[in-house]
Amino acid sequence: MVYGILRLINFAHGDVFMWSGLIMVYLVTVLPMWLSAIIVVIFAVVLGTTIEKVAYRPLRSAPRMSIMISAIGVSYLLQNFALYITGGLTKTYPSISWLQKTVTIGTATTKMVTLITPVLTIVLVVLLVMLIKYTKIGMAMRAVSRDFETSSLMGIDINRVITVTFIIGCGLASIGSILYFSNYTGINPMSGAMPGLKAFVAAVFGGIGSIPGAVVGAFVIGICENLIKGAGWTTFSDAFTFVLLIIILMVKPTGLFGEKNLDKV
Amino acid sequence: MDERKVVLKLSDLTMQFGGVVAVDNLNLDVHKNEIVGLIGPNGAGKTTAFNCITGVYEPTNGSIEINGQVVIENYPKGKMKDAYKGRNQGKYTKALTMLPDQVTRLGVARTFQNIRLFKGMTVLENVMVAMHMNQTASVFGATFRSRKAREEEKAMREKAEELLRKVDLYDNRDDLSTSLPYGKQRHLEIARALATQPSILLLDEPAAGMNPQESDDLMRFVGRIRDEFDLSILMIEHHMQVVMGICEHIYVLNYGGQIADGTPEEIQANPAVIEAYLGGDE
Amino acid sequence: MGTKLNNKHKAVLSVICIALFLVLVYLGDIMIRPGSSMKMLITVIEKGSIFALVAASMNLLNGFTGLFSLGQAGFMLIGAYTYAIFTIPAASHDKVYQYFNGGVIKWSIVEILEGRLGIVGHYLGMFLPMLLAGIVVAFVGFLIGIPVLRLKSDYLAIATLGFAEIIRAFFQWNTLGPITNGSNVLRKYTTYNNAIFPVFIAGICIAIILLLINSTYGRAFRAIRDDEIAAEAMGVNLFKHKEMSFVISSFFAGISGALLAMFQTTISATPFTTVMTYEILLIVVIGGIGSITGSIIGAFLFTAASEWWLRGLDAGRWLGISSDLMRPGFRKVVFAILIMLIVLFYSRGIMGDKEFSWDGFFAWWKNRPAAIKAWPAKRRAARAAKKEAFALKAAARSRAKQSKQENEARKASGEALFTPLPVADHVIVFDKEGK
Amino acid sequence: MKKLIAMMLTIAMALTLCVGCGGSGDSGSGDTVKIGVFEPASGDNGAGGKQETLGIQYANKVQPTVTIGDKEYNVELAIVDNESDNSKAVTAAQNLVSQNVSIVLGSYGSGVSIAAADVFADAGMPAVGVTCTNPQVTADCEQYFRICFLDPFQGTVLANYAYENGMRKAYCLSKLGDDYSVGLVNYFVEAFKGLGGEVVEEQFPDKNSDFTSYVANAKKAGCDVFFSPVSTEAAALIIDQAEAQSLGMPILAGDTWDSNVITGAAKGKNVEIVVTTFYQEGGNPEFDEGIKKWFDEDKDAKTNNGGNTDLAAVTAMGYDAYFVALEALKAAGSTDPADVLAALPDLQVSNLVCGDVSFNETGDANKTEAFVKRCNTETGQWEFLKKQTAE
Repeated sequence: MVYGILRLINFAHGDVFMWSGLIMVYLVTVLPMWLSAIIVVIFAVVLGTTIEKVAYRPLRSAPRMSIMISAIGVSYLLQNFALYITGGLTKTYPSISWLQKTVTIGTATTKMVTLITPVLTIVLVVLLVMLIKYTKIGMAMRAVSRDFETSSLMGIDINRVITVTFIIGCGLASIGSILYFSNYTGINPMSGAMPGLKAFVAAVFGGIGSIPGAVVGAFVIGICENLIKGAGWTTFSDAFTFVLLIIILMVKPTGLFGEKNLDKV
Repeated sequence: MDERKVVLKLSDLTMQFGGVVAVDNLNLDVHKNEIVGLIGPNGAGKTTAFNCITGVYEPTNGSIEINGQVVIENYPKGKMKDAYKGRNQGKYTKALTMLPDQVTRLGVARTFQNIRLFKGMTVLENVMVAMHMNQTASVFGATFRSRKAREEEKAMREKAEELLRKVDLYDNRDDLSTSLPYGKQRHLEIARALATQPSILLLDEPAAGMNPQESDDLMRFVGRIRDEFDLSILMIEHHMQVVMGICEHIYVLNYGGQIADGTPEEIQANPAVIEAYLGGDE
Repeated sequence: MGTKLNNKHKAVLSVICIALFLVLVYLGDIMIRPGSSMKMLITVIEKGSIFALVAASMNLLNGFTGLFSLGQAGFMLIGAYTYAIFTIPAASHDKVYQYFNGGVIKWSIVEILEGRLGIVGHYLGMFLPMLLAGIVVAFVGFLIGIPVLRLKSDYLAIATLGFAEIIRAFFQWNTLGPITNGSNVLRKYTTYNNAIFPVFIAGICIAIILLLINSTYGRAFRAIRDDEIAAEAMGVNLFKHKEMSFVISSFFAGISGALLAMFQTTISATPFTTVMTYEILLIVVIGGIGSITGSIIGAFLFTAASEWWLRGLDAGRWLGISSDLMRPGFRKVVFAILIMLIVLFYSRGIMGDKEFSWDGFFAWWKNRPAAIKAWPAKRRAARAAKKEAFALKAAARSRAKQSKQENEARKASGEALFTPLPVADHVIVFDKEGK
Repeated sequence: MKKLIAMMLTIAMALTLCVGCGGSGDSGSGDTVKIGVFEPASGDNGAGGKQETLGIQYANKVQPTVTIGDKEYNVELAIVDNESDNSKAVTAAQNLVSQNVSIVLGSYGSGVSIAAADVFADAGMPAVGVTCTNPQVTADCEQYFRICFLDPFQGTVLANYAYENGMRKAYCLSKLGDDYSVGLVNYFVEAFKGLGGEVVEEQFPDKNSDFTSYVANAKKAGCDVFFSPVSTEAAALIIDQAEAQSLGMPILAGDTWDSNVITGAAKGKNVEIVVTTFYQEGGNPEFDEGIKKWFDEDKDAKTNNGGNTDLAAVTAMGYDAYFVALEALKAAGSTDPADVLAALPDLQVSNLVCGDVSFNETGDANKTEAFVKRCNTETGQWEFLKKQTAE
């Protein structure tokens, strides 16, 4: 979503994801589980919007490269600040009982969370698509993602729309972090980098600007990666994600569902 | 009819985007040293025709001949085969396409409806970029300033300065192209097109946004460069006094269709044209 | 000195400065005792010059041709490995390739040439593999360019980033161990012994890049950056020129990879991650996108700041201030904040897109005192302008609110909001006077 | 506004420049001798590096002075972060050299130590490896010594332990690009095959977080031991997946797993973890209790130790390394690096926490056995198992 509207690769997204996990670890020692979960979502939203206000808004008219650098700078800052605060040691994510119960289906044993995540993702995505399609703010978002200047001429308050986008984007990221970290319970300041990059690869793979596309892209990449690992080519599992991306970009330059925009001469 | 050689010939040129036929079966000839006008209300498909000629778009059907040789030809393929709304389906069989820079190499230069100068470069550099395709030095030669490269560079610089003198932009040759006033930027774009040593010049609304005085000067300027550079010119223009004043032959497009063509006098009297422009009296 | 120097003067002046700098570096490296803290200056100059070269090569791509590529770390990796593989002395092959019984390539170019040509052979033995490194990377760049260069800016960035990751995984692959030593460290290859070597090589390469940019091909690249469609219409073959810029940039990235290998004396594939590409990108942006001199200054500043000046922050004592806040890791936090400040307030970078020129320098020097005197006045003017803009905005907002209320009132009283346009009954065609 | 920021930046830069070169001016009364601490404080091994530095800092608190020749010296630590990255390690090492330290204690992680070996060699600066176990660190570099055992030794010890406990098929998982885990797996495989065991080898890419397929592959291959000497952040994820998919075989690992991150991750999970390491809590009660008290007092130290007072072996080794350095300074009778370098080869240091230290001709420590310990998943503490030798 953020990329569709701002045309900005938000490198800091992975780190907001990591920070929500980290805050959860600290909160859970003091508060009950469900309360800390809510606070984590609020925290991610606040962090996301402050990043947008501080790092991206002043650069709205700057060349594309410096917005990109500002995103990298924020990601650099979040990672190093986490390293400085936590001393860099891997923290174990608090176990949310009903999420981490081991459950066996046929021969494979896995955690409950691996079953819940796909279901919850699809529900959230459906909600999101409905929001985009049928609400006023959704229409405003689509307008802004199509053309920046004209939508501001049409009286849409660009800043409000972008803030809402970040609220939704970071909110979903923190929910994602709860699911992700209860499956992989080790968190350290660097654990946000790879998920962030893969999320972007999935979005590009699925087609820029199309939310269902991003979800399908993510599923495809996730499944293929584990197939590759299962087939014994483990050394290349991460590299494989990029091979997949590059092949798709060659065949269909705007991703699976992205619409082809003909630049007018 | 005109006995001079046909340098540019469009036959049944059709361009369809999805369901919309932007250019519908356009047939147009430009003879040697002729100035041809292409007029029509906004959205009539004039610039789309230009983009087909210069290879930016692939036409859906029809062919384009430059100096008697068919360079671009296409017929409805794949999904377009049954979605095609234009005429003469099946008349064309070959699928010839050309990249814009190949078309320019054939001697067809163009300007743009909204000015597309190179923002980060000076006036002189803008013109010298257009000469890049004609110089023969390799990248190593150019980098290490081989004798041939240095000579070509000097020749390019002199020719560019001479061109700038023609459009009296010589004295601000080192200013950034964006710092020029609007009219001057139009002239610079024409000078840059001339730098590719074209034989055919496509002008896309050169007099747009100009007051009558400036468009008069432009009219005379186009006439002058036609003779001096032995050009044939195809021009899209809305200023009627420029079109009527200088064009020897005029084609009128409306909603992509070709509704009339002839000398300026014929066009002014042609009822279909008047109706298209001013709306018929119910 | 306000007069305009003609070109010959300027050329002489710059040659003198560069020569002076080179001599200083050469003497500095010999004379400074290892213990003294100025030795750090030499190390920073060495590393700075290497990163200046790779930043210039990335700037050639991003800043001058508008191709947004994030593959620089992958290219440096190939360059470093190509150089190292061919210059490990035959004797120490078994020690270096310990798990792959000495590796496949047992000889080293340096030794072969040194045997025949003595000292000249030694340096030739170092130049050849470095050139080979450049050529190998240029070839890989050529191959990668074919599929990748058709993509638009963000997709190109991600595709090249992807290729860099693939290259890194490829070089760490165990089955390739006999050649690349897999995940283990490559070391013991011949390196330079004086700091002048990387500075000199980097200087020559950057000079070549500058010559290229000011040539007709450089103009074609800049045309592609400014407006692809217009460039194509002016006869510039997009794919050929993009491919050329990509290959040349990869060539110089390969050379800088070889130089980095020499600087580090040991290389493994691990540090060549996307983080390194981001750092190079930071150098380019801090220096100024589209300015080679900017990249050079950016490289030296970046290396000095992160590796030397801010070191105190980790050790608890910096500029005399010592606080327990300065635990290990604090340096990187401060560095991240510094980068953010520079990008936010100085987004055009130090040099913007202007190159260093003597006229520019003298002009800047001449009116600097005037600029300082005028500074307070300028600040007051800026503050007044801001206050006024703020007032305007507030007025606009209140007017909008007020008109909204009026509409509400009018709607409440049942009046139609929009009055329909009057329909003209007669249209006069404005004909040209005096025809 | 922009001009103001720019002005501030340039002033800050200029100030640091002069301090940068005046760095060698030392404060404090009396003569001071500086010991370089060359450790990662960020990057992948940042956590381990910080714990090692803690050991050195604690030792400095316990013994802040040393008498060299006849004069009393204050010992000052010059800490430098090599960011566990070879390209940064060179500048970090050069920075230490230019702060004219007399001896360097370094580094957690063999890659950066090897990278710095040449810088120390050029400057004739003696360096003592604390926990880097890759043989290449000291191989043909006379300036580099080491107080811990080597990978070949540790690999053989692990193979002996596995074989003696009836394990015949080992699943070895190392991290792509990490020369420590690849090296240790190589030596383990060599020794284990030598004893007649069978081996399945796999590697995972850097920053990988999903180990489900590796655990599944190990079970599918029917192995009876899961050997993965990788860094702590990967270890925590492996333990978690092992429990989720009930791995059903013991996990064996080297010294990097000996940290409170592992006990925290394994607490309350049915996983069997056995680790070889340099030191086990309880080996020297007086030291254990002293350092735990210090953790409670010093808030920063506690955060760097991961927020609790469990003791990591690397901290104990850091503590020993500091005293080895003091002994070397005493034996050399001067703070000049060259003299210290001359004194090191025939140095004998006894009554240290992790056992006596003496160096062989290549500069490695003569170590005959390693501690083997098991993670008690109920209490979440390490339990001493036995001392395993390399025969």
